[in-house]
Amino acid sequence: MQLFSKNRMWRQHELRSSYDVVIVGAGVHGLAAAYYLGKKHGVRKVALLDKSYLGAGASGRNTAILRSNYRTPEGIPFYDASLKLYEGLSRELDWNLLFSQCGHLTLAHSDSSVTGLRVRAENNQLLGVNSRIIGREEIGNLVPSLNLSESTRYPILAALYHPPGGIIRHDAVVWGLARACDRMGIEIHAFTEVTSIIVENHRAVQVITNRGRVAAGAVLNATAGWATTISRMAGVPLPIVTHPLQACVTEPLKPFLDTVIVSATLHVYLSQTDKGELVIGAEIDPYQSYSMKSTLPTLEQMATYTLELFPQLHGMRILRQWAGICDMTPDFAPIIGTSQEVSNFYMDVGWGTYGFKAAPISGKCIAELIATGKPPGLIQPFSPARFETGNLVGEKAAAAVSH
Amino acid sequence: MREQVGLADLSYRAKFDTKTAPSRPFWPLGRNHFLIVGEPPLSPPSGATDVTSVYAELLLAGPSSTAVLSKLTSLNLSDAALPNLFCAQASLAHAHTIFLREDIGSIPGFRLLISREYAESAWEAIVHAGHEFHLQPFGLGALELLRN
Amino acid sequence: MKFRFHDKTIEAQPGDTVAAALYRSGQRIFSRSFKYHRPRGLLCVSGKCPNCLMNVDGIPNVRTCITPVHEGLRVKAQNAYPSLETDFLSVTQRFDWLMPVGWYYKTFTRPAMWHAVEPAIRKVAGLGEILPSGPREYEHAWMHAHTVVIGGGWAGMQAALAAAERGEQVVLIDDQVALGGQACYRKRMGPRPDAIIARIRAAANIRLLQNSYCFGLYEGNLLGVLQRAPHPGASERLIHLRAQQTVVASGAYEAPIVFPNNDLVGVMLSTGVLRLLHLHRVQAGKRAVVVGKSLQAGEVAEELRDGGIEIVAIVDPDTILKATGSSTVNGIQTRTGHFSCDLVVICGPRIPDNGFVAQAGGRIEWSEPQGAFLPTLPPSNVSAVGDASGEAVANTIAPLPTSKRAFVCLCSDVTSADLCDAVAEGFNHIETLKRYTTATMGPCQGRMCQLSAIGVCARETGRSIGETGMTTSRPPNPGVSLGALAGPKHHPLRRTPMHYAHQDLGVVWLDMGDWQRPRYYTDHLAASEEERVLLEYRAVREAAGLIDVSTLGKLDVRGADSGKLLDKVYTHRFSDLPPGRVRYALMCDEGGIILDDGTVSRISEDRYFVTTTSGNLDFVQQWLEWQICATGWDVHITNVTAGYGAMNLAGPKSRDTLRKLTECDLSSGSFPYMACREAKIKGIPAILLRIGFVGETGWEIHCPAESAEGLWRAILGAGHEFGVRPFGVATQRLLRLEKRHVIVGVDTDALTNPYEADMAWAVKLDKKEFIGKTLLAHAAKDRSRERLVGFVLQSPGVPEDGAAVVVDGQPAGRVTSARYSPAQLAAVGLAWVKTSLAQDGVFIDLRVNGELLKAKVTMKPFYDPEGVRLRQ
Amino acid sequence: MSFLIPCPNCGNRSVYEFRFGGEVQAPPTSAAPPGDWQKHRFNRVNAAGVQAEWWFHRSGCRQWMQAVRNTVSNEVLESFLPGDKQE
Repeated sequence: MQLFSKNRMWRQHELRSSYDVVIVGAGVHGLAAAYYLGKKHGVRKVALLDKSYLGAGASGRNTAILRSNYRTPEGIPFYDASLKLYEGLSRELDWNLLFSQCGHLTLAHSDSSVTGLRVRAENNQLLGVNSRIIGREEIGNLVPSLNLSESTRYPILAALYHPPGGIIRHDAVVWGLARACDRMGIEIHAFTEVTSIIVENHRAVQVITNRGRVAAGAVLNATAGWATTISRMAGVPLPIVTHPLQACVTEPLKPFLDTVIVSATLHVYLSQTDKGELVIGAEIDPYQSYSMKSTLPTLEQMATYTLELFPQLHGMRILRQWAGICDMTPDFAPIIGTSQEVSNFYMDVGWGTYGFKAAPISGKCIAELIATGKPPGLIQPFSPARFETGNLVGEKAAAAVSH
Repeated sequence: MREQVGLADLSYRAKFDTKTAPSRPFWPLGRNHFLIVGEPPLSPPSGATDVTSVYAELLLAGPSSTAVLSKLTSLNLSDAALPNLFCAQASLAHAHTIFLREDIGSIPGFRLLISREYAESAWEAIVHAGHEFHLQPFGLGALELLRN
Repeated sequence: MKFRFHDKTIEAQPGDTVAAALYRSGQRIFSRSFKYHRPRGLLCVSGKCPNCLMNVDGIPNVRTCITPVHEGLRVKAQNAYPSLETDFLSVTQRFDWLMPVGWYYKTFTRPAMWHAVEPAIRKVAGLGEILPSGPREYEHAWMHAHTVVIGGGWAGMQAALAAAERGEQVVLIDDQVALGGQACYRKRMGPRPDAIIARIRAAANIRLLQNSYCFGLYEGNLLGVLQRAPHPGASERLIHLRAQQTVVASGAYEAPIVFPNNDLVGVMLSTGVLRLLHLHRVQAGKRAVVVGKSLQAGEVAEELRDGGIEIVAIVDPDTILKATGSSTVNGIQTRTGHFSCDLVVICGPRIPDNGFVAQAGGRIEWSEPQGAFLPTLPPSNVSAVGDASGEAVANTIAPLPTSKRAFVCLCSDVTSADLCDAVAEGFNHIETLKRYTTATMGPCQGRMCQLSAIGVCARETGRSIGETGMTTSRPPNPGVSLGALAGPKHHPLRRTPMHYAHQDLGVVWLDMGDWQRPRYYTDHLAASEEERVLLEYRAVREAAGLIDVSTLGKLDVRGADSGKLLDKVYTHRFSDLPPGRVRYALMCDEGGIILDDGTVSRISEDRYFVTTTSGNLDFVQQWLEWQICATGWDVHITNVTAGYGAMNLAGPKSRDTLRKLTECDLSSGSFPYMACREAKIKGIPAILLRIGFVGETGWEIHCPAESAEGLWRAILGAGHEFGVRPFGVATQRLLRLEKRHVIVGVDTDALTNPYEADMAWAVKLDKKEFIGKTLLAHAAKDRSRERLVGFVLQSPGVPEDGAAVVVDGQPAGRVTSARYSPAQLAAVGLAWVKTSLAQDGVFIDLRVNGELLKAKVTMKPFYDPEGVRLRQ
Repeated sequence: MSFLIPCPNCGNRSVYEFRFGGEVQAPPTSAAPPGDWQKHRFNRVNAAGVQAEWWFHRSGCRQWMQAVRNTVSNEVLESFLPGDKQE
């Protein structure tokens, strides 16, 4: 029984001279791509390169919220497919990802945000995603601890309720996928930093790392925060600006909040972990930066908005605050596909603040693209070509908070 | 006020905003941006915009005025950073404010120009922050007394 | 002084903390551990470990060992049922074999099973509970200093005095009850440095922040400081302290030693025992075993003997086998024998508290001779002194025996065996080890466990401690309350000059950002929103209505290049606008996306008056300033929004009403539609714009803010005989919708261009150059995307804003605004549809309450399509 | 209240007082084809290192300025009003 086994999750390897596929970035996206390459397409001569320890980047820094109640006809089926893959992943990996489908509530504090939520509810329902607008009474039943007073500065008017949404243990996803990849013979190389990519005749032929150079049949950029840096090595420009995103966690409390709460007006999202800690997330920092230092004003904002929703928490202490860096695209939608300039350079980047939710489906789709050369329909709207025509995806029109 | 701190509404005073340095006393707000404030009637320099109605003017004066303000703004209000007759702009209780340091004799004084629609909200915030220092509102009469 | 501990009354002495008073009253168990519910007693007595967390006055997880007692305090234990002494859940420790490290990842991998057990796990996890508590006041403050010294011990005081003597403004932060650091509770170190304390207090340029702790050193040398009880009216104050130089003098704290049963009640850190003894005059036990290396342990033993505690033995950590006892310690088993005692005093490694240096970007490296992580390359504006820098720190790292009862992390019950197992599974990097085992992630923030966890990781991986390295130091540390971070509840409110006139009339407010606007008027009568809106609607269409539009952004634009600038930023042409005329103004970005709209009036040859939407004023002003800055043009923009009260009088009787108050000729002949004039109304100087957002004859009147309320009342008075009424935003939204007037941000979004919004008339592509021209010219030809159309619903009902347009069961657009139109006697609205459907007379399906209803597309206004009324 | 930007008018102020205007880039000429404008609109260097940027001092003097900043360390090397630099 695995409970009592002490088997190694993944092994260390020497870097080989060539791989069929070299994946830059061993976070959830790179791991998922490798997993599906191996599992669905039998491509196992794959190396995952990461400049730090496993899960050091956005995969271990996000607030682990899963949902599929997006706004656009492009976004909804994509995230819905992702959520469904997540639902089966604990079993598939034989590793409990602690996915708790506790429900997801997006609160509206103004008429215009109610309208925005209604657009989402309508499109969700038409596309078969369980999500609906609920009133104050039902909100009160779901979250009795929430401040539903009408005399606050921003009273809660309604909410978008999405029962299948919830939280998952983000690190467990990384470790579970890594173990599965390792068992298929896929190599994970931590502390292996890519320093340049050699392109010849519009093909990426070699990847140079701090541990030596490797030849590659295909290269996948699956980084977050460093997508422009890696793509630039292959001569591929990107419409991305990198911003920090911060979150914090309180000391453990007995359970008082069993759903995920997002407030679009107050730019804050909260959930309580099984350990009892309250995890609070903020909007992205308002300026470009690669710094992962947390800031006091953002912490104060998170506290202010949390207390608007749960004033009784005023004495709770924040234990940790951290930042990750997010690659923001102009339309708040990812860039998935083959680069225009380099034929075997693939991208699974530009995930902004919502990449974790999409890891399994984008891994699956990008694996299919790499293995077959054909992009699955689900990712076609997210191709890099859309920035040449200006045919952007409409997710940006949804509220500013995208968790 | 002489011992603690007081707050007055002097919004009636005339204010003009101009791009060219005027010949009379002014407060410099930035490169090519100047403010004239004074007792009405005040004739506007040519090309200036009358902003009398745009800004409310509150006067916070007294030995504790810096302590009160430091609960509401991140601006450095120390004598070294903002000496008498110097000005600065910053947020005060979340509203953009022009701070004019104008001491009354030896009593520190700050004239606060706040966009009119925020003024009531800012007044309330200052009074709240001033409780600890026994802040008192005062009128023009008291100001006259103080000057003499 | 007395306070309540559950149903007991506890006597406290002056200067007592809650924990000291409880200890004196005989309480020994202070908490139950997180996972196994093992009894835990006092350990550090300095607010650093997780052992004394209780609920105090409703607030959970309070460190009772540093919480001063005040009369009437209510204290309760947490995470123990039914009591601290008997906790049913302590049986879990018998099943610890079922819960090896990471057990939850390896079990319940079937979603249905996990779903079933998760609620039970949630219930037993967690620590404190929130209980009702009285209101608390939290404050914010900002401070600036040349030099900030963190820590009021010997080194900190020296540093503060030295800086003060250099003439610098100094702030000294100390979290203890008295200055002097260790000297306050280590009597053998010598007397309290009273002379230096007196000099600190006397120095004019040293500001002392006592009972305050620094919780983070942020970028730009910003220190987050929490001051407890700053004055009687506030419980906590968060100080944003900006320093030029920061001196970290936060000393060193003691950490436990790892051996089996090292968490028993009665096993305490030596500093904890001494603090109890000297700060609170409480003997932690009668017969003590001191565990430590000879010199250090000898000193502690001497000091305890001075305090009347019998020393049974001094034991070298290398020889310890385990502590004995069931819940409370009763002895120490060593290789040489068993020593009975009721107190075990641990002389643990002293950890330099230099996380702030790391937070500031300094490098922290392991020093083998000192047995500590020390700052090596602090940034130029941060330095460490005293014990924080490693001075006088010389640790010998005790062995870390692998045992299922040797606790490394007290917060989450992680043992040394757990850590070894995790490393064997591949979690061999300190960061992954931390995440997998949760060691260092509990309420102690790693203080008690980090060094031991690193030690185990190093040994198991065959690396040195230095190679293994530390986890990242992150603020806030110590933790800080949400209340203190949020600060005083202060929401700025923007009030229009007519605010109190509305209130007098009876009003339901609408929040628009910080602004408050009348949604509709109630006349103090209870009636539904629909009824009130209809009343106001009829007044405007049949007589006249008056609405407060003071929230419109207003910019005064002057200077030689004003026309040139407006031509560049708006899609229409303004340089040729004659004085006395108004033009609609649409602003796009370089991609041709609509940013804002408003009006531009030319008041005189050299002065334009520009209005923007209420929410976009700041953005528009910044956009204009940006163009000026980039071009160097001669334009002076003044935001005069607050300077003008603005109201719109509209309706067939508006001219009759206004005529009573002004000498200005209001006839269409001399004051036509889209003209502007400066005139006096009731003696008040005003700017009048003849425009028609709601589709009737009307004037938008701007007057000095201080006169606006008077003018508002005067117009309503003059119009009384004609049936003039005030109307609110809800009515305005209906009136404009009948005219198909678009509201930027409501009917458009971040992807909308003017062609899609059916506003091609507002774009002058023949203009030489303006922002967005190239891509707008491109968009003018591209009809592949969506269009904004009007619709009339063909059956009863009103679609809600946001309802879907459906084609073949798929989402194919959305309704942006819809209302019941008295003019059409049906619901009308605006909706985004595929371009192919954007033709008069086409039928579309709308989803109304889950049902599909037919609506007819129209590209013309629903009311007065030819625009006759507003020109009358 | 995080890192500081030296405002030429107001002195050192917290970055949170400013609005970030993005990296400084030259627009295409008005005659440039739509493709160039789309690239200008979307593509960014997004430098992980030193870059020139626009900032607007929202809570202070309310003027636009440029700053040269290291986006990894957030260190601001220089800041100026564009008019001053040209002289």
